[in-house]
Formats: sequence, C-alpha cells, structure tokens
Amino acid sequence: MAIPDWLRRLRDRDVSAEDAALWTKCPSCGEMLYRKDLEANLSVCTKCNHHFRMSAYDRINTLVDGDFVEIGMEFLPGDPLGWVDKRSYPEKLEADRLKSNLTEAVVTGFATLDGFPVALGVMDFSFRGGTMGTVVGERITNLLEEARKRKLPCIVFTASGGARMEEGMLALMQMAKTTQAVERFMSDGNLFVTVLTDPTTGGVSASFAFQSDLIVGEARASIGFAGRRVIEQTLRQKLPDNFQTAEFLLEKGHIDMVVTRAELRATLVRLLDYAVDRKRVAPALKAVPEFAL
Amino acid sequence: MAIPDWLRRLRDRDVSAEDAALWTKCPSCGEMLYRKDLEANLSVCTKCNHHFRMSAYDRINTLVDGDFVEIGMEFLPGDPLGWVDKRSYPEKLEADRLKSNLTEAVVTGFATLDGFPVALGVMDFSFRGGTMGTVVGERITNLLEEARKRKLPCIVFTASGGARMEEGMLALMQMAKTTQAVERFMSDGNLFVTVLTDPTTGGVSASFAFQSDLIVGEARASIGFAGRRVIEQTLRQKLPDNFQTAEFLLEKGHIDMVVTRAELRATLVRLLDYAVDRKRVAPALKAVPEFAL
Amino acid sequence: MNVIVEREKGPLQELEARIAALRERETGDSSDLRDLEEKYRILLADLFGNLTPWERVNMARHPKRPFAGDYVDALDQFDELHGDRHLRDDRALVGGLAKLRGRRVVVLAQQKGRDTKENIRRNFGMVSPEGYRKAKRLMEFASRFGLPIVTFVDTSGADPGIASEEHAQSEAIASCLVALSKVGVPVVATIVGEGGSGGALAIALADRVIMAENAVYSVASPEGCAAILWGDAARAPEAAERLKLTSADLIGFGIVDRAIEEPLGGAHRDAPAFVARVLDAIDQELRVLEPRKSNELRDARYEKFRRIGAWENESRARLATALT
Amino acid sequence: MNVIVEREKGPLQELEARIAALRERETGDSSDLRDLEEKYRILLADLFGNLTPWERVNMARHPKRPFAGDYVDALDQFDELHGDRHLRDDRALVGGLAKLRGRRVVVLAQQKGRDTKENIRRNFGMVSPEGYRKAKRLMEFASRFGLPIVTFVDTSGADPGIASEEHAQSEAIASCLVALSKVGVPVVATIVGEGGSGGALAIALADRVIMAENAVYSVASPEGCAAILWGDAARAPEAAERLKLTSADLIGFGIVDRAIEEPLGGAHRDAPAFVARVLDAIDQELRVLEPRKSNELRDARYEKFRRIGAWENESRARLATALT
Ligand SMILES: [Zn+2]
Ligand SMILES: [Zn+2]
Repeated sequence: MAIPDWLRRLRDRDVSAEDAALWTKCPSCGEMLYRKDLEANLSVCTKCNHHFRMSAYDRINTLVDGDFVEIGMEFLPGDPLGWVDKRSYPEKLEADRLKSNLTEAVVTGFATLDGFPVALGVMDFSFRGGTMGTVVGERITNLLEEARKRKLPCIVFTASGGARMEEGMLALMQMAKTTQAVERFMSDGNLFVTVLTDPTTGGVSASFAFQSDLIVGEARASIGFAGRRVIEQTLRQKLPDNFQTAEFLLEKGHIDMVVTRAELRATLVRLLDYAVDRKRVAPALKAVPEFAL
Repeated sequence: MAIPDWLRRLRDRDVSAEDAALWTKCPSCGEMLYRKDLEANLSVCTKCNHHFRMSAYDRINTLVDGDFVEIGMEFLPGDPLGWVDKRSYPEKLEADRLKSNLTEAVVTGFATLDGFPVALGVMDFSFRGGTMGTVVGERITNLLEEARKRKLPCIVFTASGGARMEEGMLALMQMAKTTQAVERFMSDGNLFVTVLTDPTTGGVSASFAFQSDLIVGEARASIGFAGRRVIEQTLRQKLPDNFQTAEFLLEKGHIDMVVTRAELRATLVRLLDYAVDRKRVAPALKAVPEFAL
Repeated sequence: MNVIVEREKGPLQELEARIAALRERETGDSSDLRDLEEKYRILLADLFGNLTPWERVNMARHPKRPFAGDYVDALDQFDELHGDRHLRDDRALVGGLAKLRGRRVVVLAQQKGRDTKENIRRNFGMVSPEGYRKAKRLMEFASRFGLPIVTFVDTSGADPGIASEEHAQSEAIASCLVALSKVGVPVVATIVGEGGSGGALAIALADRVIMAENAVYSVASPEGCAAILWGDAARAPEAAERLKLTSADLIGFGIVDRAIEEPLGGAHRDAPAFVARVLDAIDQELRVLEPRKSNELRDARYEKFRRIGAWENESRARLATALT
Repeated sequence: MNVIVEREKGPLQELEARIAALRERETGDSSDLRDLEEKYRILLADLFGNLTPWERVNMARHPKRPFAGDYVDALDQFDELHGDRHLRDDRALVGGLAKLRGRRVVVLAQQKGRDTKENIRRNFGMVSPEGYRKAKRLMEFASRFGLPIVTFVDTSGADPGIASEEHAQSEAIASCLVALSKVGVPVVATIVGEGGSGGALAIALADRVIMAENAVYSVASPEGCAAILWGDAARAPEAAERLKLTSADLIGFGIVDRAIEEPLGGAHRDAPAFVARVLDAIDQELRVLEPRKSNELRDARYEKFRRIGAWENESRARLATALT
C-alpha cells in the first residue's frame, strides 16, 4: 500500500524554516526570549513565569525517564461527515499535521517516571485546538484499556477546546466512550491522574479530565466547561481575570492542587509513590514488546 | 425483682386530669380547637393547617394497618455520668416519663403499612426534647439490626433537639453507633426512609436523619444542624422566618419532598411500593413471634 | 424567530380556521368539509413534508412541542424527588419515581418552560451542576433498587453561567456519565426535542437511545458551531446542515437506535397520541432489556459506545516507516 | 480570657525570666541555677499539677498549644489535596497524602489559626460542609488505595453559620460518619486540642482514638451546654465538670483508647517532643492494625461503637406487666 500524501509531506518537509525563529516574545510580560533558553526552562518564561503551551512530545520528554513507547498511532482521522466549509476537514487535518508534527491531538503510550511504569496520554492544543474527535477518543480509550490489562497507573495531560465540530455527534460520543473506559479502569483499583493544562474545556473537561482520582492543575491554566467568551457573550458582562484559572478552581475546590511546570514531574512521582506499589507494577511494562526497561 | 418506683407511678397515675383539657389553642392562628376534632384531623389545625407535634404512639396509630409490635423496651436509661443540676438526671427522666407516657424518646417496632411489613421507629419530642442518649441510640441500632436480619424496609420518624447533654460523650457516640447500623443495613440493599418532623436538629440530624435513601420532610417542620437560636446568637442577626423549614430545605435540595401529615401515609406506601418487593418482604414478619399478620 | 411557527401562519392558519368553523356548523360529514380537509392535508405535506435539518431544529424548538414534562405527566404515576442533597433543587432537571406501563422506573427529564415565568424557573431547560448531581443520585438509587432508568432529553445545552462554572459543571456532567456507566439496570433515553451537547449526553449514555423524528441531537447548537467555526451565529442553518443532527443521520451512524415518527407538521399537531407512542416505544425497549443481568447490561452498554468511531486504520509498521 | 494563660503570668513568668537571665550569664552548672530550676518545677507542679476539667478545657484552647498543623508539619512528607470537587476548599480542614514514620497515609486535620488573619482563613477551626465533603472524598481515596487514615481533631464544633446550614451541614457530617463506617483501612484519630461535638466525631469514628492528656472531647462545648441547660454560658466551668470530657474520664468510659501524657504545664511547654510522642503513638497503633484484613477492621470498628451505651436492662416481661 502506498504511503499517503500527507505522511510523505510530513516526512519530507523542510524544518529549517521553523528553526529560523530563534527568539520568542513572551505574551505575558513582553520579554524577548531566546528559544533554546525557553526550551531549557520547560517553556516557562524566565522573567515572569508565564507557562507557554507545550507540544505533546516536548511534554513527554520533560517527564519520562528514557524511552516512550507510543501506542494508538494506527488510529488516524477519517472524514465521517464529509465536512466542508472554507476548507474540507481533511485539508484542515493535513495543515495541522504539518504545523504540529502530530497525527492527532493526543499522543499515548508507555513510559517510566522515576522508575514507575505508567500509561501516559498527552493532548496537544496545536492540533485542531486539542479537540476530541473519534481518534482522540479511541486513543484515550485504547490507552486505558491497555493500562487496565497491565494494571498500570495512568496519567493524562489534557489540553482541549472541547469536542471536534467536524466530526459531529461521533465526536460527542467519545465523552461516553472515554468515561466508560476510565470507569472500568478505576473500578479495578488502578490510579488515574489527570493534569489539566491550558486550556481544558468542554467535552474533555466534562468527561475524563474531572473523573480522576487526583486532579492536578498546571499553574495559570484556563480550565472550565463553557468557554470564557461563550459565558461573556451569554451574560453580556466581563468576567474577572482569574475566572476559570487553575488557581481559581483550587479555591473553588474543583482540583486537588496547582503545580508549576518546574515542580510537575517531582509532584507526579510523589503522587504515584503514595498510591502505587512500585514493586507490583514494575514487571508490567515487560509485556510491552518495544519497551526496554 | 421489685417493680421500680417510676414504673409503678407511671402505671398508677391519674390520667383524668390530662383529659380535662378539652380545648387546645392553635399556636399559629390562635383558633380554639376541640381536642377530639384536632386528634381526628391528625393533630393538624383545621383552620390554618398548623402541624402540632405528635406523640410517638399517636403517630404510629395514624400509620400502621393494625398491630404494632414494640421492640427495644428493655433498654431504659441509666445515669452514667451521675448528672445533677437543679434536679438529678433520674428525676428529670421520671418527670418526662409521667408527662409523656413513654420510657424513652423513641419507640421502635414492627408493623405493616398497607400490607408492607416495615421496621418503624418514631421519636417523640416530649421526652427530653427527643434528645439522643444511649437508649435512643441503642433502640435505633437494635431496630436496624432486627430489620436487617429480616430484610425489612425501615422507616424512622425523627424529632430531636440533638444529643442528650446529661449522658455526655456516651450520647455523642450514639451518632457513630446508629450511623454504622444504618450503613450496614443499607449496604445489604434494604430501603431506609426518614421522615423529618418538627424539630430535627443536631446529633440526630447529622447522623441517621440525613443518611437515608429517601428523606421526607413533614410540612413546616424545623430542620437543621445548629439550632436557630445558636446561629442567631453567634451571628447577632435575625434569620428569615422560613430558614431551616422543610420547605426551605426542599429548595436548597437537602430533602426529597415535603409532605403534609394528611398525605404522609399514602406517600410512604407509594415510596415503599417503588423500592420494595411486597411479595419478598411479606413473610418477614412471621419471624416476629408476637406479630399476627 | 422560529421558521416553523412562521410557516404555520398564513394559508395554513386560514384553512384551519375555515375547517373549524365548518365543523362547528355542520354535524355530519359534508363534501365541503372533506374537500377542505383534503386541501389541508396537501398543504401540510407541502409545508412540512420534506424538512431541512435547520427546519427540524426549529421543529425541535417549537414552543407548542410536547416537552419532557408532558411525557412525565402521561406516566401512570409519578412522585418527584428533589435536590442534590447539598445545595439546591434544580428545576431544569425533573427527577423521580414513576410507573411506566405498570412498571416501576426512575425518571429523569430536562424541562423547559412554556412561558417566561416558567422558563426562568426552569432556566430554559439548561441544567446546572446541582441538577446533574440530583440525576446522579437518582441513577444510583435506581441501580440500588433495580429500577430501570428512563430519561427524556430536551436541552439546548448545560447551563453556561458563572455559578455553574463555580460549582464545577464539568465534574457534575462527568459524574453523571460515570454513574450511567456503572448502573446495572436498563437505561432508555429519548431525545424528545433538543439534544444539546454534553448537557444532553449526561443523561443519555443509555442502552437504547430513541429519538422523536424531528428532534435533533448535536455536538453543539448550530448557532454555537457557526460562532465557533465562522464567527457568525447567523450561519446556524448552514451549520445545522453540516452537523448531521437529525434522527435519520444519527440512526445511520449507529448513535440512535430508533426514531418515532411524528405527525405531519410535528409532534404538537397530535401531542397526546405522539406522547403515548413514545411511551409505548420505551415500554417495548424495556421489555427487551429487562430480562438481562446487570453485568450483561453494563458490558453491552460499554460495547455500544466503545465501537463508535470513524478513522482510517494505518498499519503500525507503515506509519513507523513513514514518520522516521 | 484563658485561665491557664492567666496563671502563666506573674510568679511563673518572673521565674522563667530569672532562669533565662542566669543561663545567659553562666556557662556551666551553678547551684543558683539549679535552685531556681527546682523552684520552677515546684511552682509548675503547684500551678498545673492537678487540673480541673475547666482548666483542661483552657489548656486545650491554649493559644500556644501545638495545633493539628504542627503534627502534620512533623510528618516525613505531606502533599496537601484540596477541595470537595464541587464548591470550595475549606481551609479549616486540611487533608492530604503523607508519610508517617515511613508509611503512606491519608491525613485529615482540623486546623485553627494562631492569629486573627489565620483564624479567619481557617474559620477558627470550625469545619463547613465543604470541609467534611473533602474529608469524605479523601477517606474514600484512602480506602481505595489501602492507605491508613490518620486524623487530628481540634475544633470547638462544626461551623454553625447560615451558609453551612444552606449547604447541608447535617448531611455533610453524616456522610463522613458513613465513609468512616465503610473504609477497609486502619483509622486512628487523635484528639489534640478541643474535640467539639459532632463536628469532631465526623473525623473520629476510628479504630483507635488517642487523646492528648489535656485535650477535651465533649458532647457540646461547656459554654453551649450551660447555655442550653441553664440559659447561662458563664456557668461553663460547672458544665465542664459535669460533662466528663477529660481524657481520663473518656478512657474510663471506653470511648478513648489511650492518652498521651503532656509535659507539666501543657504540651506547648515542650511542643516538638510532645508532637513526636503523639506520632510515635499513632505509629504504634497503626502497627497493630495494619496486619488486619479490611473486613476484620470494619467489624471491629462496628463492635467498638456498637457496645457504647449505659442503660438499665429491664426484662421485657416485667415491663409488660408494669405498663399494662
Ligand atoms: Zn514573561
Ligand atoms: Zn391554626
């Protein structure tokens, strides 16, 4: 079978253009940041502590001990509704693939964190605004099912604008699908942790994001059900600046803790250590063929 | 063994004096009510619908089909703290026995409601303000344990000023004891219904009253954790009239329904009918020796 | 402005008036009356025989449409249970114990109001966290006592207000979805009007999903979708077309199991009969589900939603080659 | 006015100052210093050697007393978890994951503030429904992952405000009691200061109840009891006497399992050592409980509270005769 066009283009594209932009301006404090410094600082502004959105693979690199074995890559978006507006849905998908270097809005797989084997899912806002379509739903569900088989703890980083319009009701149904998968996973006594990053809203927020044992909010992340603009338009009033921030949600009792990116990995390791028996889960990853512990 | 003094006096006392008061004034609308009419109307004012507090046995009579087999009568209050203030605790108990014709602030037993066998507990405010001491705790616990053995549904009518001071921490511990008994009873899949009557507060409110499958508030009953006066004194402000009424709690989502006394029996029968298999529970009372179905 | 309500004015209204007048005058059957009635049928078919998705959206929002409460009222018996036990009784979500064709069930219904006053009380059928928490509580009650769960969905979406955000709307909806994932009793959901987004799904994660023919069920309201994608809520009719939100579309996707045909011109043209037909359909579905064991129900429910997806399956090897 | 704080003024304070001054001046041991220290010990014993119940109430409320948070701070590790997932994070009840003597536990602590600002933030250690719901959530988490539950009780009682009533304080406390009835893990509660009424019991339905020697645990505050019974809160000292609220009384009743002796003059006179002794005691109790299976723990907990009562058992026959 031939390699599809979009995959060939993704492989062959010229990446040097992207690297040309050596400097980034902090949207919060205006400081010009040297991109390499920014990356070395986990994409957190060295001046004002603004947390830039992070790509899924960058995030994974900041977390895992070594190898990350990706699963679920075989699930790739179709065009179930034959959606066309300014561009067709397949065209939008291709543009996002090239932009993000991702095949969909979530990356799932296995890794170890300080020796703890975990199933790890990381959403990426740069692919279709992190919206949940059938592939995001399938990959998350698949991750939970695979984790359940192995009795591994599961950590999912959310970043999502909600359900994906272009897949219509098939997208909405992923809320039901993922919730059921989480419920089965948790009912077996496995630990489920979600880390809500900027932004986490809509169908992702109202399904697996808020269904976990422990909910960690990344500092300053915007988190809510309805989008801020929707609420402002409905009520015709401006909302306070801190509305729907992780810090606001902590006060309102919705999330367990707010953690800066610098503290995140150590915090997750401590949380795993409280609820997971390291010795019990250690052999689990041996069942993943590609994984070298 | 000799009959204790208080029991002899309770048996021998002259009840004609009590019957002398043929008329009662409604505290709500001021209407003079002929006591027999009032009783015939379930102790509800015929003019303004004010619900008078009801004695436990009167309440039982308005509910059960025929027989009521009382259990737990063997548990009678002692004086664990050797409490004395103006009067000793035993003196207070005796006064209340004579006043209320009860041996403690709750009556428990078995009966049928429209053919549904049930375990029934009814508290009575006229005995030590319906406070929960060790005997109330023991009788309620005993009722739930006996109901659990027989897989009977259980209905408890609450009316309580809270924990009984004169039994100190032994009284407080009855919250733990009754809650555990309810938890075991409910975990077996049995139906537990509470009917909150005027007043239901403190230790009773914060244990079995609000722990049930279905919570019915009797119309206009005062229900809350802290007493109205305590709150007013703490905050130095007057509370709105409807604060802590059953109707207020319905709006605040704390109770399932508010029912007038006239509708109460029919409502309870309907609720039993939804959750209880009449055929399954029918033979249960045959195990109670004194009970003639 | 509701396009269906507008279309009902003019010739149709005129004809209705004429028929009514004639019926009042004449006792028996007359050829005049028969002629008018025939004309009326033709006009109805002409006006409503072939509705676009946007027209169906308007039909689903028709102010005279039977609301969830009309289905509840048509049950044999109903005892409402109130409150989330914590904070509030949300009148946008009505719940309670009921008998449906003689059988004991737990009912959950999203209720709009017919007038402004009622709409304020019912928050226009938009459920708040307290409503979802009441629903969750009653779902657990149903499972505890083996009562089937029957839901009626009719909401433009979950309440998007400040208080709802502050009271954790996301958690509330998620907790309903979890509760429905767990219950060991039959669950039948019926979309009777608008099935708007996660706010609708929260009570529709069901063993069987029924839809009134002209009801709609959508990932977002057409207005919301148009605003999000094109920054222009006025393009809602176009969004309605694209979103595939009709009963026929959703049966095609395997998301809805069954549609209940409406009278020509909409359910409100013969509401009592239509309501009865819906209840009969629910009864039929429950008859099929009731003999099943708790685990069978749960497993089948899992599989029902598990298989909903649409993707191109690329072989892992090919992907690996292509991406490296 | 705290009677213990008052008693610490005057001669005791003077003597303390003199000893401190002498210690500063002299490096080695001097007979003067030894004399003063001996005098100090005698005075301490004189002032605090035989405390009345009311004095113990004041000791339990001493502003310098180690608070629940001081015990939490002395744990090997602590990660606070916040919120009831619905409405608010109640700072009067601190909860989280911790390590106690190397072992993973869930900790729940009622926290007063040392100054006005902190007291407002902590609501004077009076827990609201949201705090109890957070506690319940963490109890369930503990049971789910097999972590023992360690609680530190220090509250004059559950919050009696309007909002707490509106948010169903009764239901919140009851739900904690239910959760503790269900958990299949060891539960050790320590009354470190005031154990006030149902608000304290909500996190003290435990397998083992430990009490600091001068802590009090009471069905109602002495002031509340005096107000209810005699309409005069000023008679609190008398109520304290009657209520049997000291650790010795409660061990006598079988309600408390173990008291931890305090330094003469109260725990605050050597807080770090006292806190460590309490943690050691909890550690010892957990060692005994940990090998037990979930069902054994639950059954033993049931029996522990089941047997608490005090009544005269009348034979049914005699009663029946007498009453008819
Ligand atoms: Zn910056
Ligand atoms: Zn009256």
